[in-house]
This record gives sequence, C-alpha cells and structure tokens, in this order.
Amino acid sequence: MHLRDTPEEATFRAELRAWLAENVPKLPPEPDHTDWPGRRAYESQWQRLLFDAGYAGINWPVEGGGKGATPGEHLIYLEEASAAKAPEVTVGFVGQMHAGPTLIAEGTPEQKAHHLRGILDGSHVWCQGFSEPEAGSDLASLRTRAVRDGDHYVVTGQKIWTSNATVADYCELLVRTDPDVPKHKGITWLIMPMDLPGIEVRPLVTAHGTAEFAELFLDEVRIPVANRVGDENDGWRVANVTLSFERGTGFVGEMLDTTNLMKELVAIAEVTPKGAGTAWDDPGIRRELGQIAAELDALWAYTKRNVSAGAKGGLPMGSGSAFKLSYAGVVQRLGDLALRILDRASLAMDDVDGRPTAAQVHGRLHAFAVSLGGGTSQIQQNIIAERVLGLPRER
Amino acid sequence: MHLRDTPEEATFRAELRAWLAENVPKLPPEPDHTDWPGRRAYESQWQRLLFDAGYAGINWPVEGGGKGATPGEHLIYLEEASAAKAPEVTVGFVGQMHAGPTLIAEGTPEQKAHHLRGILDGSHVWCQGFSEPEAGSDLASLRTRAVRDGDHYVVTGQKIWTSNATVADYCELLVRTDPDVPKHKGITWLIMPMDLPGIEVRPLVTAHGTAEFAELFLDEVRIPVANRVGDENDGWRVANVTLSFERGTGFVGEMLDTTNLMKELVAIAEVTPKGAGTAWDDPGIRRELGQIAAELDALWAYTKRNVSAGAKGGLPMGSGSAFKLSYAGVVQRLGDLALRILDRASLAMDDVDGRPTAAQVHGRLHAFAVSLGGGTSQIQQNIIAERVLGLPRER
Amino acid sequence: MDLTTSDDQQALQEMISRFAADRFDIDTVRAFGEPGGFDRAAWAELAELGTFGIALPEDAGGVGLGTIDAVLVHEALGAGLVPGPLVAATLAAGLVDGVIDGSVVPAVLDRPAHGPVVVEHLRDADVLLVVDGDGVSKVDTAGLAGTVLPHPTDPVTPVTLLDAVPTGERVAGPEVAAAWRRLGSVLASAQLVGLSEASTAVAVDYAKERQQFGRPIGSFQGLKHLLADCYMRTEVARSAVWSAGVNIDEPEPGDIDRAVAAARLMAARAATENGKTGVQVHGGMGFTWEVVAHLYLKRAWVLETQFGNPDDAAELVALKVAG
Amino acid sequence: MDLTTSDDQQALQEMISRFAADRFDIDTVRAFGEPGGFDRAAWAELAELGTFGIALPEDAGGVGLGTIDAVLVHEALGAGLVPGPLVAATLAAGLVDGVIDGSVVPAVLDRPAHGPVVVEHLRDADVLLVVDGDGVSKVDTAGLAGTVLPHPTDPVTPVTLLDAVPTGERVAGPEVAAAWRRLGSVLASAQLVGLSEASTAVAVDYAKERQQFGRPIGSFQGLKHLLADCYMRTEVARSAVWSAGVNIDEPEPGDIDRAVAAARLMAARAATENGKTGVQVHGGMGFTWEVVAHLYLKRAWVLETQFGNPDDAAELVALKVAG
Repeated sequence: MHLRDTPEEATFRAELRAWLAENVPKLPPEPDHTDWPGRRAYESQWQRLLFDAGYAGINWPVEGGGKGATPGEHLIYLEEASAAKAPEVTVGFVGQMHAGPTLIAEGTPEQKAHHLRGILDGSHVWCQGFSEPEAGSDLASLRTRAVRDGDHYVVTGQKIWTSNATVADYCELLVRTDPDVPKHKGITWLIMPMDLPGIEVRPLVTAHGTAEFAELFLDEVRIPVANRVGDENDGWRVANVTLSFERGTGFVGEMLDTTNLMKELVAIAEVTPKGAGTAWDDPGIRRELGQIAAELDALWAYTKRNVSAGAKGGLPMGSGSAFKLSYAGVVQRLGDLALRILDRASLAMDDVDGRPTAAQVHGRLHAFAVSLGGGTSQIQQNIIAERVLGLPRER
Repeated sequence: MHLRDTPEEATFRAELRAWLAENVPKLPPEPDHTDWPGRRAYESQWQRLLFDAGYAGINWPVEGGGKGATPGEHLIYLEEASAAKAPEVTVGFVGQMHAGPTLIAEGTPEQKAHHLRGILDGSHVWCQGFSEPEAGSDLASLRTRAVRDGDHYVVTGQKIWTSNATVADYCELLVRTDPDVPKHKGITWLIMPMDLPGIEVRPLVTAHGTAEFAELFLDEVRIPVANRVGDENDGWRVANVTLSFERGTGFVGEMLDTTNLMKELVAIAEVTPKGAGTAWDDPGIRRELGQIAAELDALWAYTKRNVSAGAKGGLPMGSGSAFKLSYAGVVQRLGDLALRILDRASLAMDDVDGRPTAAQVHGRLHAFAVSLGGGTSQIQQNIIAERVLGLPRER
Repeated sequence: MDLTTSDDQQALQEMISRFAADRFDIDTVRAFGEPGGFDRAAWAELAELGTFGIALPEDAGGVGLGTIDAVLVHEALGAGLVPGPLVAATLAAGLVDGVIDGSVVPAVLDRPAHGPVVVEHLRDADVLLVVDGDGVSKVDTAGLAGTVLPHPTDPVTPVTLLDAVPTGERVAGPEVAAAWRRLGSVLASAQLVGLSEASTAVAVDYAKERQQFGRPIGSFQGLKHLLADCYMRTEVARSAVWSAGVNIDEPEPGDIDRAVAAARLMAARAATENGKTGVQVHGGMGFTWEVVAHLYLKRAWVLETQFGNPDDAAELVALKVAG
Repeated sequence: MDLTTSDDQQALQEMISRFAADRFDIDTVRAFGEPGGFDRAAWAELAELGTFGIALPEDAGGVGLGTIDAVLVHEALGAGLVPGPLVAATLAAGLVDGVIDGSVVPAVLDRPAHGPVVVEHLRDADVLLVVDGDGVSKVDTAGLAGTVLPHPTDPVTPVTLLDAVPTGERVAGPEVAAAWRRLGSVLASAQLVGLSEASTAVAVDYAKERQQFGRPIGSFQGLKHLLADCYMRTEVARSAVWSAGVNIDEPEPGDIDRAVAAARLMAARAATENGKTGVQVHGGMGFTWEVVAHLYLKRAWVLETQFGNPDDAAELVALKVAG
C-alpha cells in the first residue's frame, strides 16, 4: 500500500498544478449559485480551457475523446482543482459524469459523433430525467410513458429533481415502453433535446428556499427513435452502465466543501464567546470538531481505498453505500454542532456579526440533500444488509 | 395537575417515614448480591416487619390481604423506602408483583388461601417460568409441554432467565397444553412447587460473570391439575392479567439505582484528573452528565404521569414501551460516559484508586439487561409503531 | 400528585387546536412570514380566546388559570405551527396594555451575555420588552434602528438584527424578570413539545399512505423504529415540560430552575430530532419547500435558543446535581 | 497511491486468521484468562509465524515487511480474539531478546499522566517495558509488587494494579518511545477494526439462523439497519487505520499524529458500537457468559484506552485542524 504518488502521478500533479495556477486566474468572478445562465456561461468557458489543454473528460476513455486518466490521477485532478479553487462541475455534471460515459459505452456511432465533443468542450449541457415524484426510492417504478408512433416515441409524464433543466440542451431520459412486464424490464433510455415541443420546466424550490432543481412536465413530447440508447426495454441496464462508471470519486467535491465548512466553523468557534471564553476554549466543542474532522479524514482514506480498488477492477460491493451513510452522518453532526456554536446567530441564513454564519445554517439543511438524495440512508442500509451481509430480503 | 402531596398522601408519607426510620436500623447487614439463601433470609425478615406493620402488599387490593394503597401512595412508598435505604425487593419480586396479583384475580379460593398470606409475610418465595431459550422475544412460542395424565399435568421442557430459582418455593409456570392451535391459544398457567421430582436448577452465568439467573430443566414433572390457574389453554390471558397490575411503578427501583450511579459518577468526576484539571472541570463532560440527569428527571416525571394515569383508569397504551426505550438509552449513555471518565480505571470491575469504580463498569453491562430484558428495545419500538402510531404490521 | 390533564384542560387544548386548524391553515401560517404578512385580525382572534391571559388573574383581564394551563395552550400552539410572538405576548399580557386583546403586538429580547442581538418578530411588533437581570424594560419599536434579516431560518419567524441592546423604560424589577425567563423558557419548550408531536403525526400519516416497493413505507421496520423513537422523545419531553410547568405553580416539590432546564433539554431534543425524522420519512419530497415537514424542524431550530439554549441548560442541571 | 491489499497481504491475513481459528478456538481463548492459563506453547507457535517481527528487518530476525503489514496482522489477531500481550510483543520484539520467538513474554506500560497504574498482561509477563517521553525502560517483573485485579473487564485480559510506575533500566531513547506510542496506538486500533468486523460477522450469522415470529430475525429491517451501520463503521475505521499505518511507513503525505489519532477515534467507535450491536442482536442470549458476543465488546473496551483514549485523540485532531 502507498499513499505517496507514483513517479507518473507526481509528474501529472506537477504539470496540472502549474496549468491551474496559470489558468484559474483568467476566469471572471463566479456567478451566483442560482444564476443558471450565468453558471452555464462561466462553466462552459472553463470547460473550453480544460478541453484545449487536454484535461477535459479526465476520467473518460481515450477512445471517447477523454484523457483516459487512471482513477488515481482523477483523484489528484479533483484535489488539485479544489486547492486551486477551480470551478466546480455543476452545470456540466450530468453530461460529463453520466450521459457522456453512457454514450461511450452504449451509443451508436452517430450518437457519439453528435454528442461527445460538445460535452467535452462545454458547448452542450445535459440534465437528467430519471427520478419521478411517485417513484421516489423505488426508481424503477417510474411511470413516464413512451408510446411508439412510427419513428418517434411519444412521451408523457413527469420528472423531478432535474438540475440544470432551465439551461440544458439535452436530457438523459428514462421512460416506460412496456407497462406489462416486471418494472425493471420495460424501461428505455432516450436522448431528449430540451427544445422539443411539450416540455415544461418548473423550478422546484427546496427547503433552502431556492430553486436548485426543477420538475419536468412532458406532454406528448415526440422523440425520434434514433435517439434511443441501447435496445427498447433495456434502459435499466443502460442506466446502470452509467453508474458503473462511478469510480469512487463521486463525493470528492462534496467532501471538500464539507471540509471547508468544518474549517470555517473552527474559525467561527475561535471568535465566538461561550461561557467564560470562546467556543473553541470549550473542550467538549473541540472534541466534537475533532471527531468530525477525524471522520472526514477517514472518509478521504476510504475514497482512496475505493479509487484504488476501482483501478484494480471495481469498487467493492456496498462501498458506495457505506461511504454515503457515514458521510450523511458527518454532515448532520457538523450542522448540529454549528447551531450550538452559532447559538442565536443561527436564527437566520444570513451572515451575522461579521462571520460567515449563513453557510453553516445552509449546511444543516444540506445534510438532508445527502441523507435523502441518490437513495436515502435507509436504502443504503438495505443495500448493505442484503447485498453485502447477505441478510434475507424483506418479504 | 399537582406535584405536591394531597393531605392524605402527606399523612401517609409522614407515618411511613417515621416507621421506616424506626425499623430499617433493626436489620442486620445486607448479604452479598449473589448469596441467595442469605438474601432470602434477609428479605423475609424485612417482609415480616412490613406485614406486621400493615405495609405488605402495598399495591394489592384489600380483599387480597394487601394495603390497597393508591398508585400515588405506592410511588410515595417506593420513594421513601429508597430514601430510607430499606431493602429492595428482589427475592420477593415475582410473588409480590406477579404471582400474588394473578392469584387474586384468577385463583381459586383454595389457591388464594394457600398462597397469598405466605407471599405477604415473606414465608413463601416464588420464581417465574415464562421465558424459554428458543422463544426469546416471541414469548408465546414457548414449547414446554404439559400432557394431562389423570389429575396431573406431566411437564417436560426448559425455562430460562429464572431468578431466585435456587431459593424459591413455587414457580409460576407457563406450559403448552395444546400444540395444534395458534400459539397464544394453547398455553396454560400452573403453580409448580419447586420441590417436585424432575426439576433441575442450573445457575446461568451472565456477562457480568455472576449467576443472577438460572435455567430450569423440567423432566416429566407431575403437577396436580388443582394447581392450574384459570382454564386449560387460557394461560396467555391469565399471564397478561398479571401484567395489567403494573401501574407505572415497575422501573422505580431501577431508576433510583441509576440515579445513585449517576451521582456517584459526578463524585468520581470531581476527583478524577483530566487534561489540566478534573473531569468535572471539563464542560463537555459536565453537559453530558447534565443531559443524563435531565432525562432521568424527565423519566421521574413520566413515571408520575403514568402512575396518576393508572390511578384514573389505566396506563396509556405504549407508555411502558416508551419509558423503557428512553431509560435503556440513558443507562447506556451513562455507562459510556463512565468509561470516558474512568479511562484506564475501567479495565477492571474492581474498585481502583480508592473510588467506587466497579459499580460504574458493572453499570455499563447492566445497560444490556435493560435493553434486552422484558422485551428488547426493538420489540418496544414495534409495539409503539404498530399499537400506538397505527403503522401497518410487518407482513 | 396528579400529572394528568383534567377534562377541562383537554377541552382547552382541543379548543386551541381546533382554532389553529381553522384559522391558521398552512397558507395563512406561511403568509405571516412575508413582509407585511402579519395578520392583526387573526392575531386578535387568537387573543380573544384568552390565549395570552390564560394564567393571569381574572381581575387583570385574564382567565385565572395556572402556568400549567399556559403550558398546555402553548403545546397546542406549537403543534398548530401558529405564527407570531406567542411567548412574548403571554409574558407581556399582564404588563403592557393592549397585548392581552391582541391590539398591541410585543416582541421580547432576553439580553444576551454576548454575541449578536437578534430579536424574533420585532419586524411586526409595536413594543419591545428587554429582559435582563435587573428587570424588564419597555422600548418603543418606532424609533429602533435594526436590520430585518432577509433569510430567516424559519420562514415564519422574522428576525431583526440590532446593533446593540436598546435601552428603554424600566417597567418591572428583577423578580418579574426572573419569572419571565423561567416562564418564557417553559412556554417555548411547550411549543417544542407540540412541534415534536405534530411533525411525528404528519410523518406517520405520510408513512401510512406513501407506497414504495408495493407496500406502504410505514410497514418497513426501519421507518417504524425511527417513528417509535419520535413518540418516545415526545412523551419524555412532555413529562419534563409539564413537570416544570406545575413546579412553577407549586414551588415546594423541587428546584424550579433545574426543572426548567431539564424541560428545555428534553423538548429541544424531541423537536429537532423528530423534525429531522419527519423530513427523512418524507424522502425527497421532505426536502421541498412545498411539503410542510421542514417547517416543523425550522421552528424547532428557532425556538430551542429562546430563553436559554440546550448547552446552557445541560450545564445548569449538572451543577444542580453536584449541589 | 494504492490503498488496497496486495495478494501477498491478503495471504498474510488469511494465514493469521487460519492459525487463530485452529490454535485459538474459543475455549483456548477463554482459558488464557484463568490464573496460570497463559499457554506459552501456543504463544511460541504464534511467534513462529513471524507475528511479532513482521515489520522488523530480516537481519534482526524479522520478516522485513512494513508497518502496514503489522497493521494487517493485528487486524486478523483482533478478529480472532487472540489473547496475550500482542501489541507489547510487537513493540518489544526488536529490543528485548526472546520476545520475537515467544520465549520471553513482555508487558508494556504507557506512563499515565495521572490516575491509577494498571497494566494489561503483567500477570503473565517476564518483562515490563515502560514508555514515556524520555524513552523506554525495562523492568524485571520478578521483583514487582502489584495486585492482580480479581475481575478484569475483559476476562481474557488480566490486569495488574501497581502502586506507582516502576523504574527500570533505560533501553531506548525518546525517538523510539515516540515511535512505540504511535505504533502501539495503531496496532491496538487495528485489533479494534478486527473486533468490529468479527463481532458483526458473528451477529450476522446469528441473525440468519435465529427464527422469531416465524422468520429469521435478520429479515427484520430493524436489525438489518443496525448491522448495516456496523459494516459502515468497520469500513470507515479500516480506512483510517490503514491510512495511519501507511503514513508511518511513508511520512511525507500527512501528519502522522493526526492520522494515528483519527484511526483511534474511528476504530474505537466501530469496535464498541459494533460490539454493543452484536450483543443486542443476540437478544437475551447475548447477555450470557456462554455466548461469545460480550467478549468482543469487552476486548474493545479494554483496547480503546491503550496508547491513547478517544477523548484525547479527538482533542489532538481538533488542535491539528486549527493549526
């Protein structure tokens, strides 16, 4: 086992660090969190710089136009990009992390030719139409219907939790093409251009009070059969091909954000009065911060385990679920501790007393995005119990 | 609502307090925890004093020979007896709290005449033969078989978690008399004299390393049909009649012990070095002790709610389960905190450094007796979820 | 000793609950949070029920009941997510004219030892009462410079940031101030108990209806056990809060400050943990603005620091135990 | 970067696990706790595998592998509930003749800043090594006055109470002592990871077999979720412990003391919480002496204070974060 870089990794890191130091300062100020058109322009500009430098599609295979980096290099890329305060991937996430890799694995030559380059150079933005309000954790019970009409599918239904929908060019869409077979067997994967008639995008306001997501209402949207990826009724497998591209790096950005939030909370504690001194002078508070920091350290190590296991042939079953379960707990404990340190400054999601308190209160809400999004903590527990520990299925 | 005593309660308290002050000092030193014959002699002596003073069967109805005290008076009795360091009821528990009340409700005149007085004056000791190793939480799935042979039942099987078995005169026994009906419907309640042939008592060593309990091995034990309480195959109902005598006071002794353990831990913390001062100087430790003390205070209040509700017509459904769930959590947190304060002094269940540390380490193990005994915490959660909240039953 | 509600007390709680359900449906509740959304007519109707004068003597215009009855009322108000300065109005009803009938809306500030000066509901208030160790002072809100913070944590609890604790006219002495702090804490804790119960009830209803994997999600033991813990926390907290309320009415049996602190600890734990479970049980929908689950949690987050926070309460109980 | 085990490392762990299962069945393990029950022949067989010299150079009689390999060995030893002064022997193997082959049995004492002087396994040891900031001292156990405590928390870990820290012959300086403290902590944490995993495995097996209410208890989501949390805690702890072990071999990438402390926190949490769950899953039987579940928990309780306790570890990590 090694934590140090191999010579190749060290070279990769040094070159990347130099390039980031030169190029990140070229960017304009980052637009507001919910200014989607602004975010799209900002990220597309950065993606173009990456593309021209050969860093786009860092984890994509070379034959798909990517860099073909090893998982270790990918992790180095994420670490260095964060340290250099390079833009995070938000608008480009679905295209780069899900749709693109799926097309590389399952797309037709025409589909690849039309889409991959656009994702890599930042000119095409994708959104994801998988989740539905009624389906929830039972993703495969989706109801959005697609009926074949000549060389089109006519699609009607509703999708939820679709980020970037207001600025996306394409949507990776799961639809039900056969309602008469077991739920996993009647699903098809389609590329839906977002400018087709019949698509309505409604912002979805979260508990934060902002529109991080959208709902898609689809009313007889006509999608060419040529836009189908994989066979009809084979969409569930195609969607899981996408997931298998996940190489243990999915939560790195998240975790870096949380680590920063933890460090900011330490700084807040150092200047916040509590009892006779500051909150930081309170050993109980210090220990709780230490426990959170230790678990974040451990999750970094777990990420390295998973990334190196992924490089050798695949993530261990259940490792993603265990990671997420632990991470959800850390984020929640950090939020709870933040409240106690902020005390009455936690009554608003605004910076109070000249300290960056708003982010801490937001962090408490964000804990739910972690414990609910991408399969609730309860679903992760079921996955571990049944698939890893081999406990009998619920009857 | 009132917390103060009514005039009647105040009188009862004053008289009792005076009597306890006079009589508790008459007792010899308390025998060791696991010296069962010694305990029996000691408790019987005390029970006789209570009986002569009219305090025996404090919560039994007058027609059963008891004092017929209100639940409020019963609680006062428990409070005052604890404050006066009167003997706890251990050897007498099954007779006074379960078997006696069951006989009052369901026994024949002959059974009442033969048994009640002996329980009240301390001359008869009972044990309980309900639990079985295979049944566990699913108590009603018990397998100990009783086959009718003339005017006897011939009983063969195995019981577990039987306390006092080595010194008991009688056992309240649940047996299966009809294996061909649903499990709750084929059970019968018998009085088993412990001197019958075919009864073997084996001590059961717990995680504490001591024999708190025993196992009963029954091999063709011939129990007269006259010893049946209630009808044949009606034993499940009879057993639950016993439980309904519980008026919210069942955990009072337990809770008093835990409160004392908590206070002792405070005293230990005050003299145990930690960091630059003592453990008590550490605000994190103080807060955790405060949280435990607050929950114990709350559980006292909950006991008073339940006892007064019981006096008005019955405990609210689920209150016993909720109480036990909360209490199990407190005891476990107290044990965990004790370890942190004791640090290396926790390596043995012996007093170390001139401080009463052994009881704290025992307390950590005792937490399991609470979360496992009398229905696990998981069973309590099911009871609340299904019977109180009305959530659908498991399929 | 009797720690159960009488028939009259149950009727009182039911009256408040019914009124809350009728007059403060969820849209009305949400509207209170909007700028200018404070509905003085609804507030006056709430006052007319005797809500704020519940524990004041009848010759002072009150209902003449006890602290414990005020506790029961605030439990029902909390469960109904009723908006506005409920604690402040109950405290001030005997001291400031017009509060008892709802025509004057008060806010209250428990002078902080340090840290920012944030005041709930000051945006909508006519008068501010400042409580500290020396007594209670009255401040006219007309002349107060402060910033209404744009993103209150609970969207229904507007929060104003003041540069400093304002000085005003002394209207009561240290005994009244001490009594306000205790009563204010217990009433906020009572609302927390109501929130604990109501957020659980909403989650239970959802768990019975919502189908996943071909069955109601409430039939899964995972969720059952989470919800059973919610019930447990509510009942334990309720016991502590009732006990503290009765203890204020009957000082003899125990240490009031300890009882008040224990009540805050248990009530804050119940409301925040149950609030989280409530959101979690709703799955992704629990994270949407539209579903009401998050409002219970946010209200709990705001109330748990009112007249004392859980950390300080734990410290106080510990010191009392050590004697 | 590669934080996965090689084929050789997996084979090493399997060898230790197989040996533990064959030579240290549960009766043998329990017997070690009895007075005079320390089986020197079995101990020598364990030593013959290279267990104690795993990370020592070959020219010192060791196997010549790294700290991480010692970590993997101790993980397997912990999982197997192997008794005896495993950490002490691994530390002392390079310093005290005869330890590496098992003929000399050592105990180790990390000089406490305060509090009682309790030493694990001193009852059975030939030599005591005392570690403090100044170095390592060797004490002959023959002349030591101490009390073997009659009721050790872990029945398989005898504990001796000394009146004071004995003085002995200085055999190594402060650098070695600092290295021992780090390595000792990581190896104890590695055993805690092994305990975490093994107690979960035992509980999972029981949950698959044990029938209640007409089905295996492991099909109830309540227990499933408890056991899934156990798996999570083990894997997170293992990640931290492996990382700390590699960090000792490769100091560049991080702060070793922080890594060692984080490993202790995660490993202690996993072993104690999983140990509790293991007892709980067994129901009443888990509370019996006969069923093995409690032994995992008790060993965890004993190991978590060896070379640093979780509270001190949390404090250290916090101070490192604040820089």
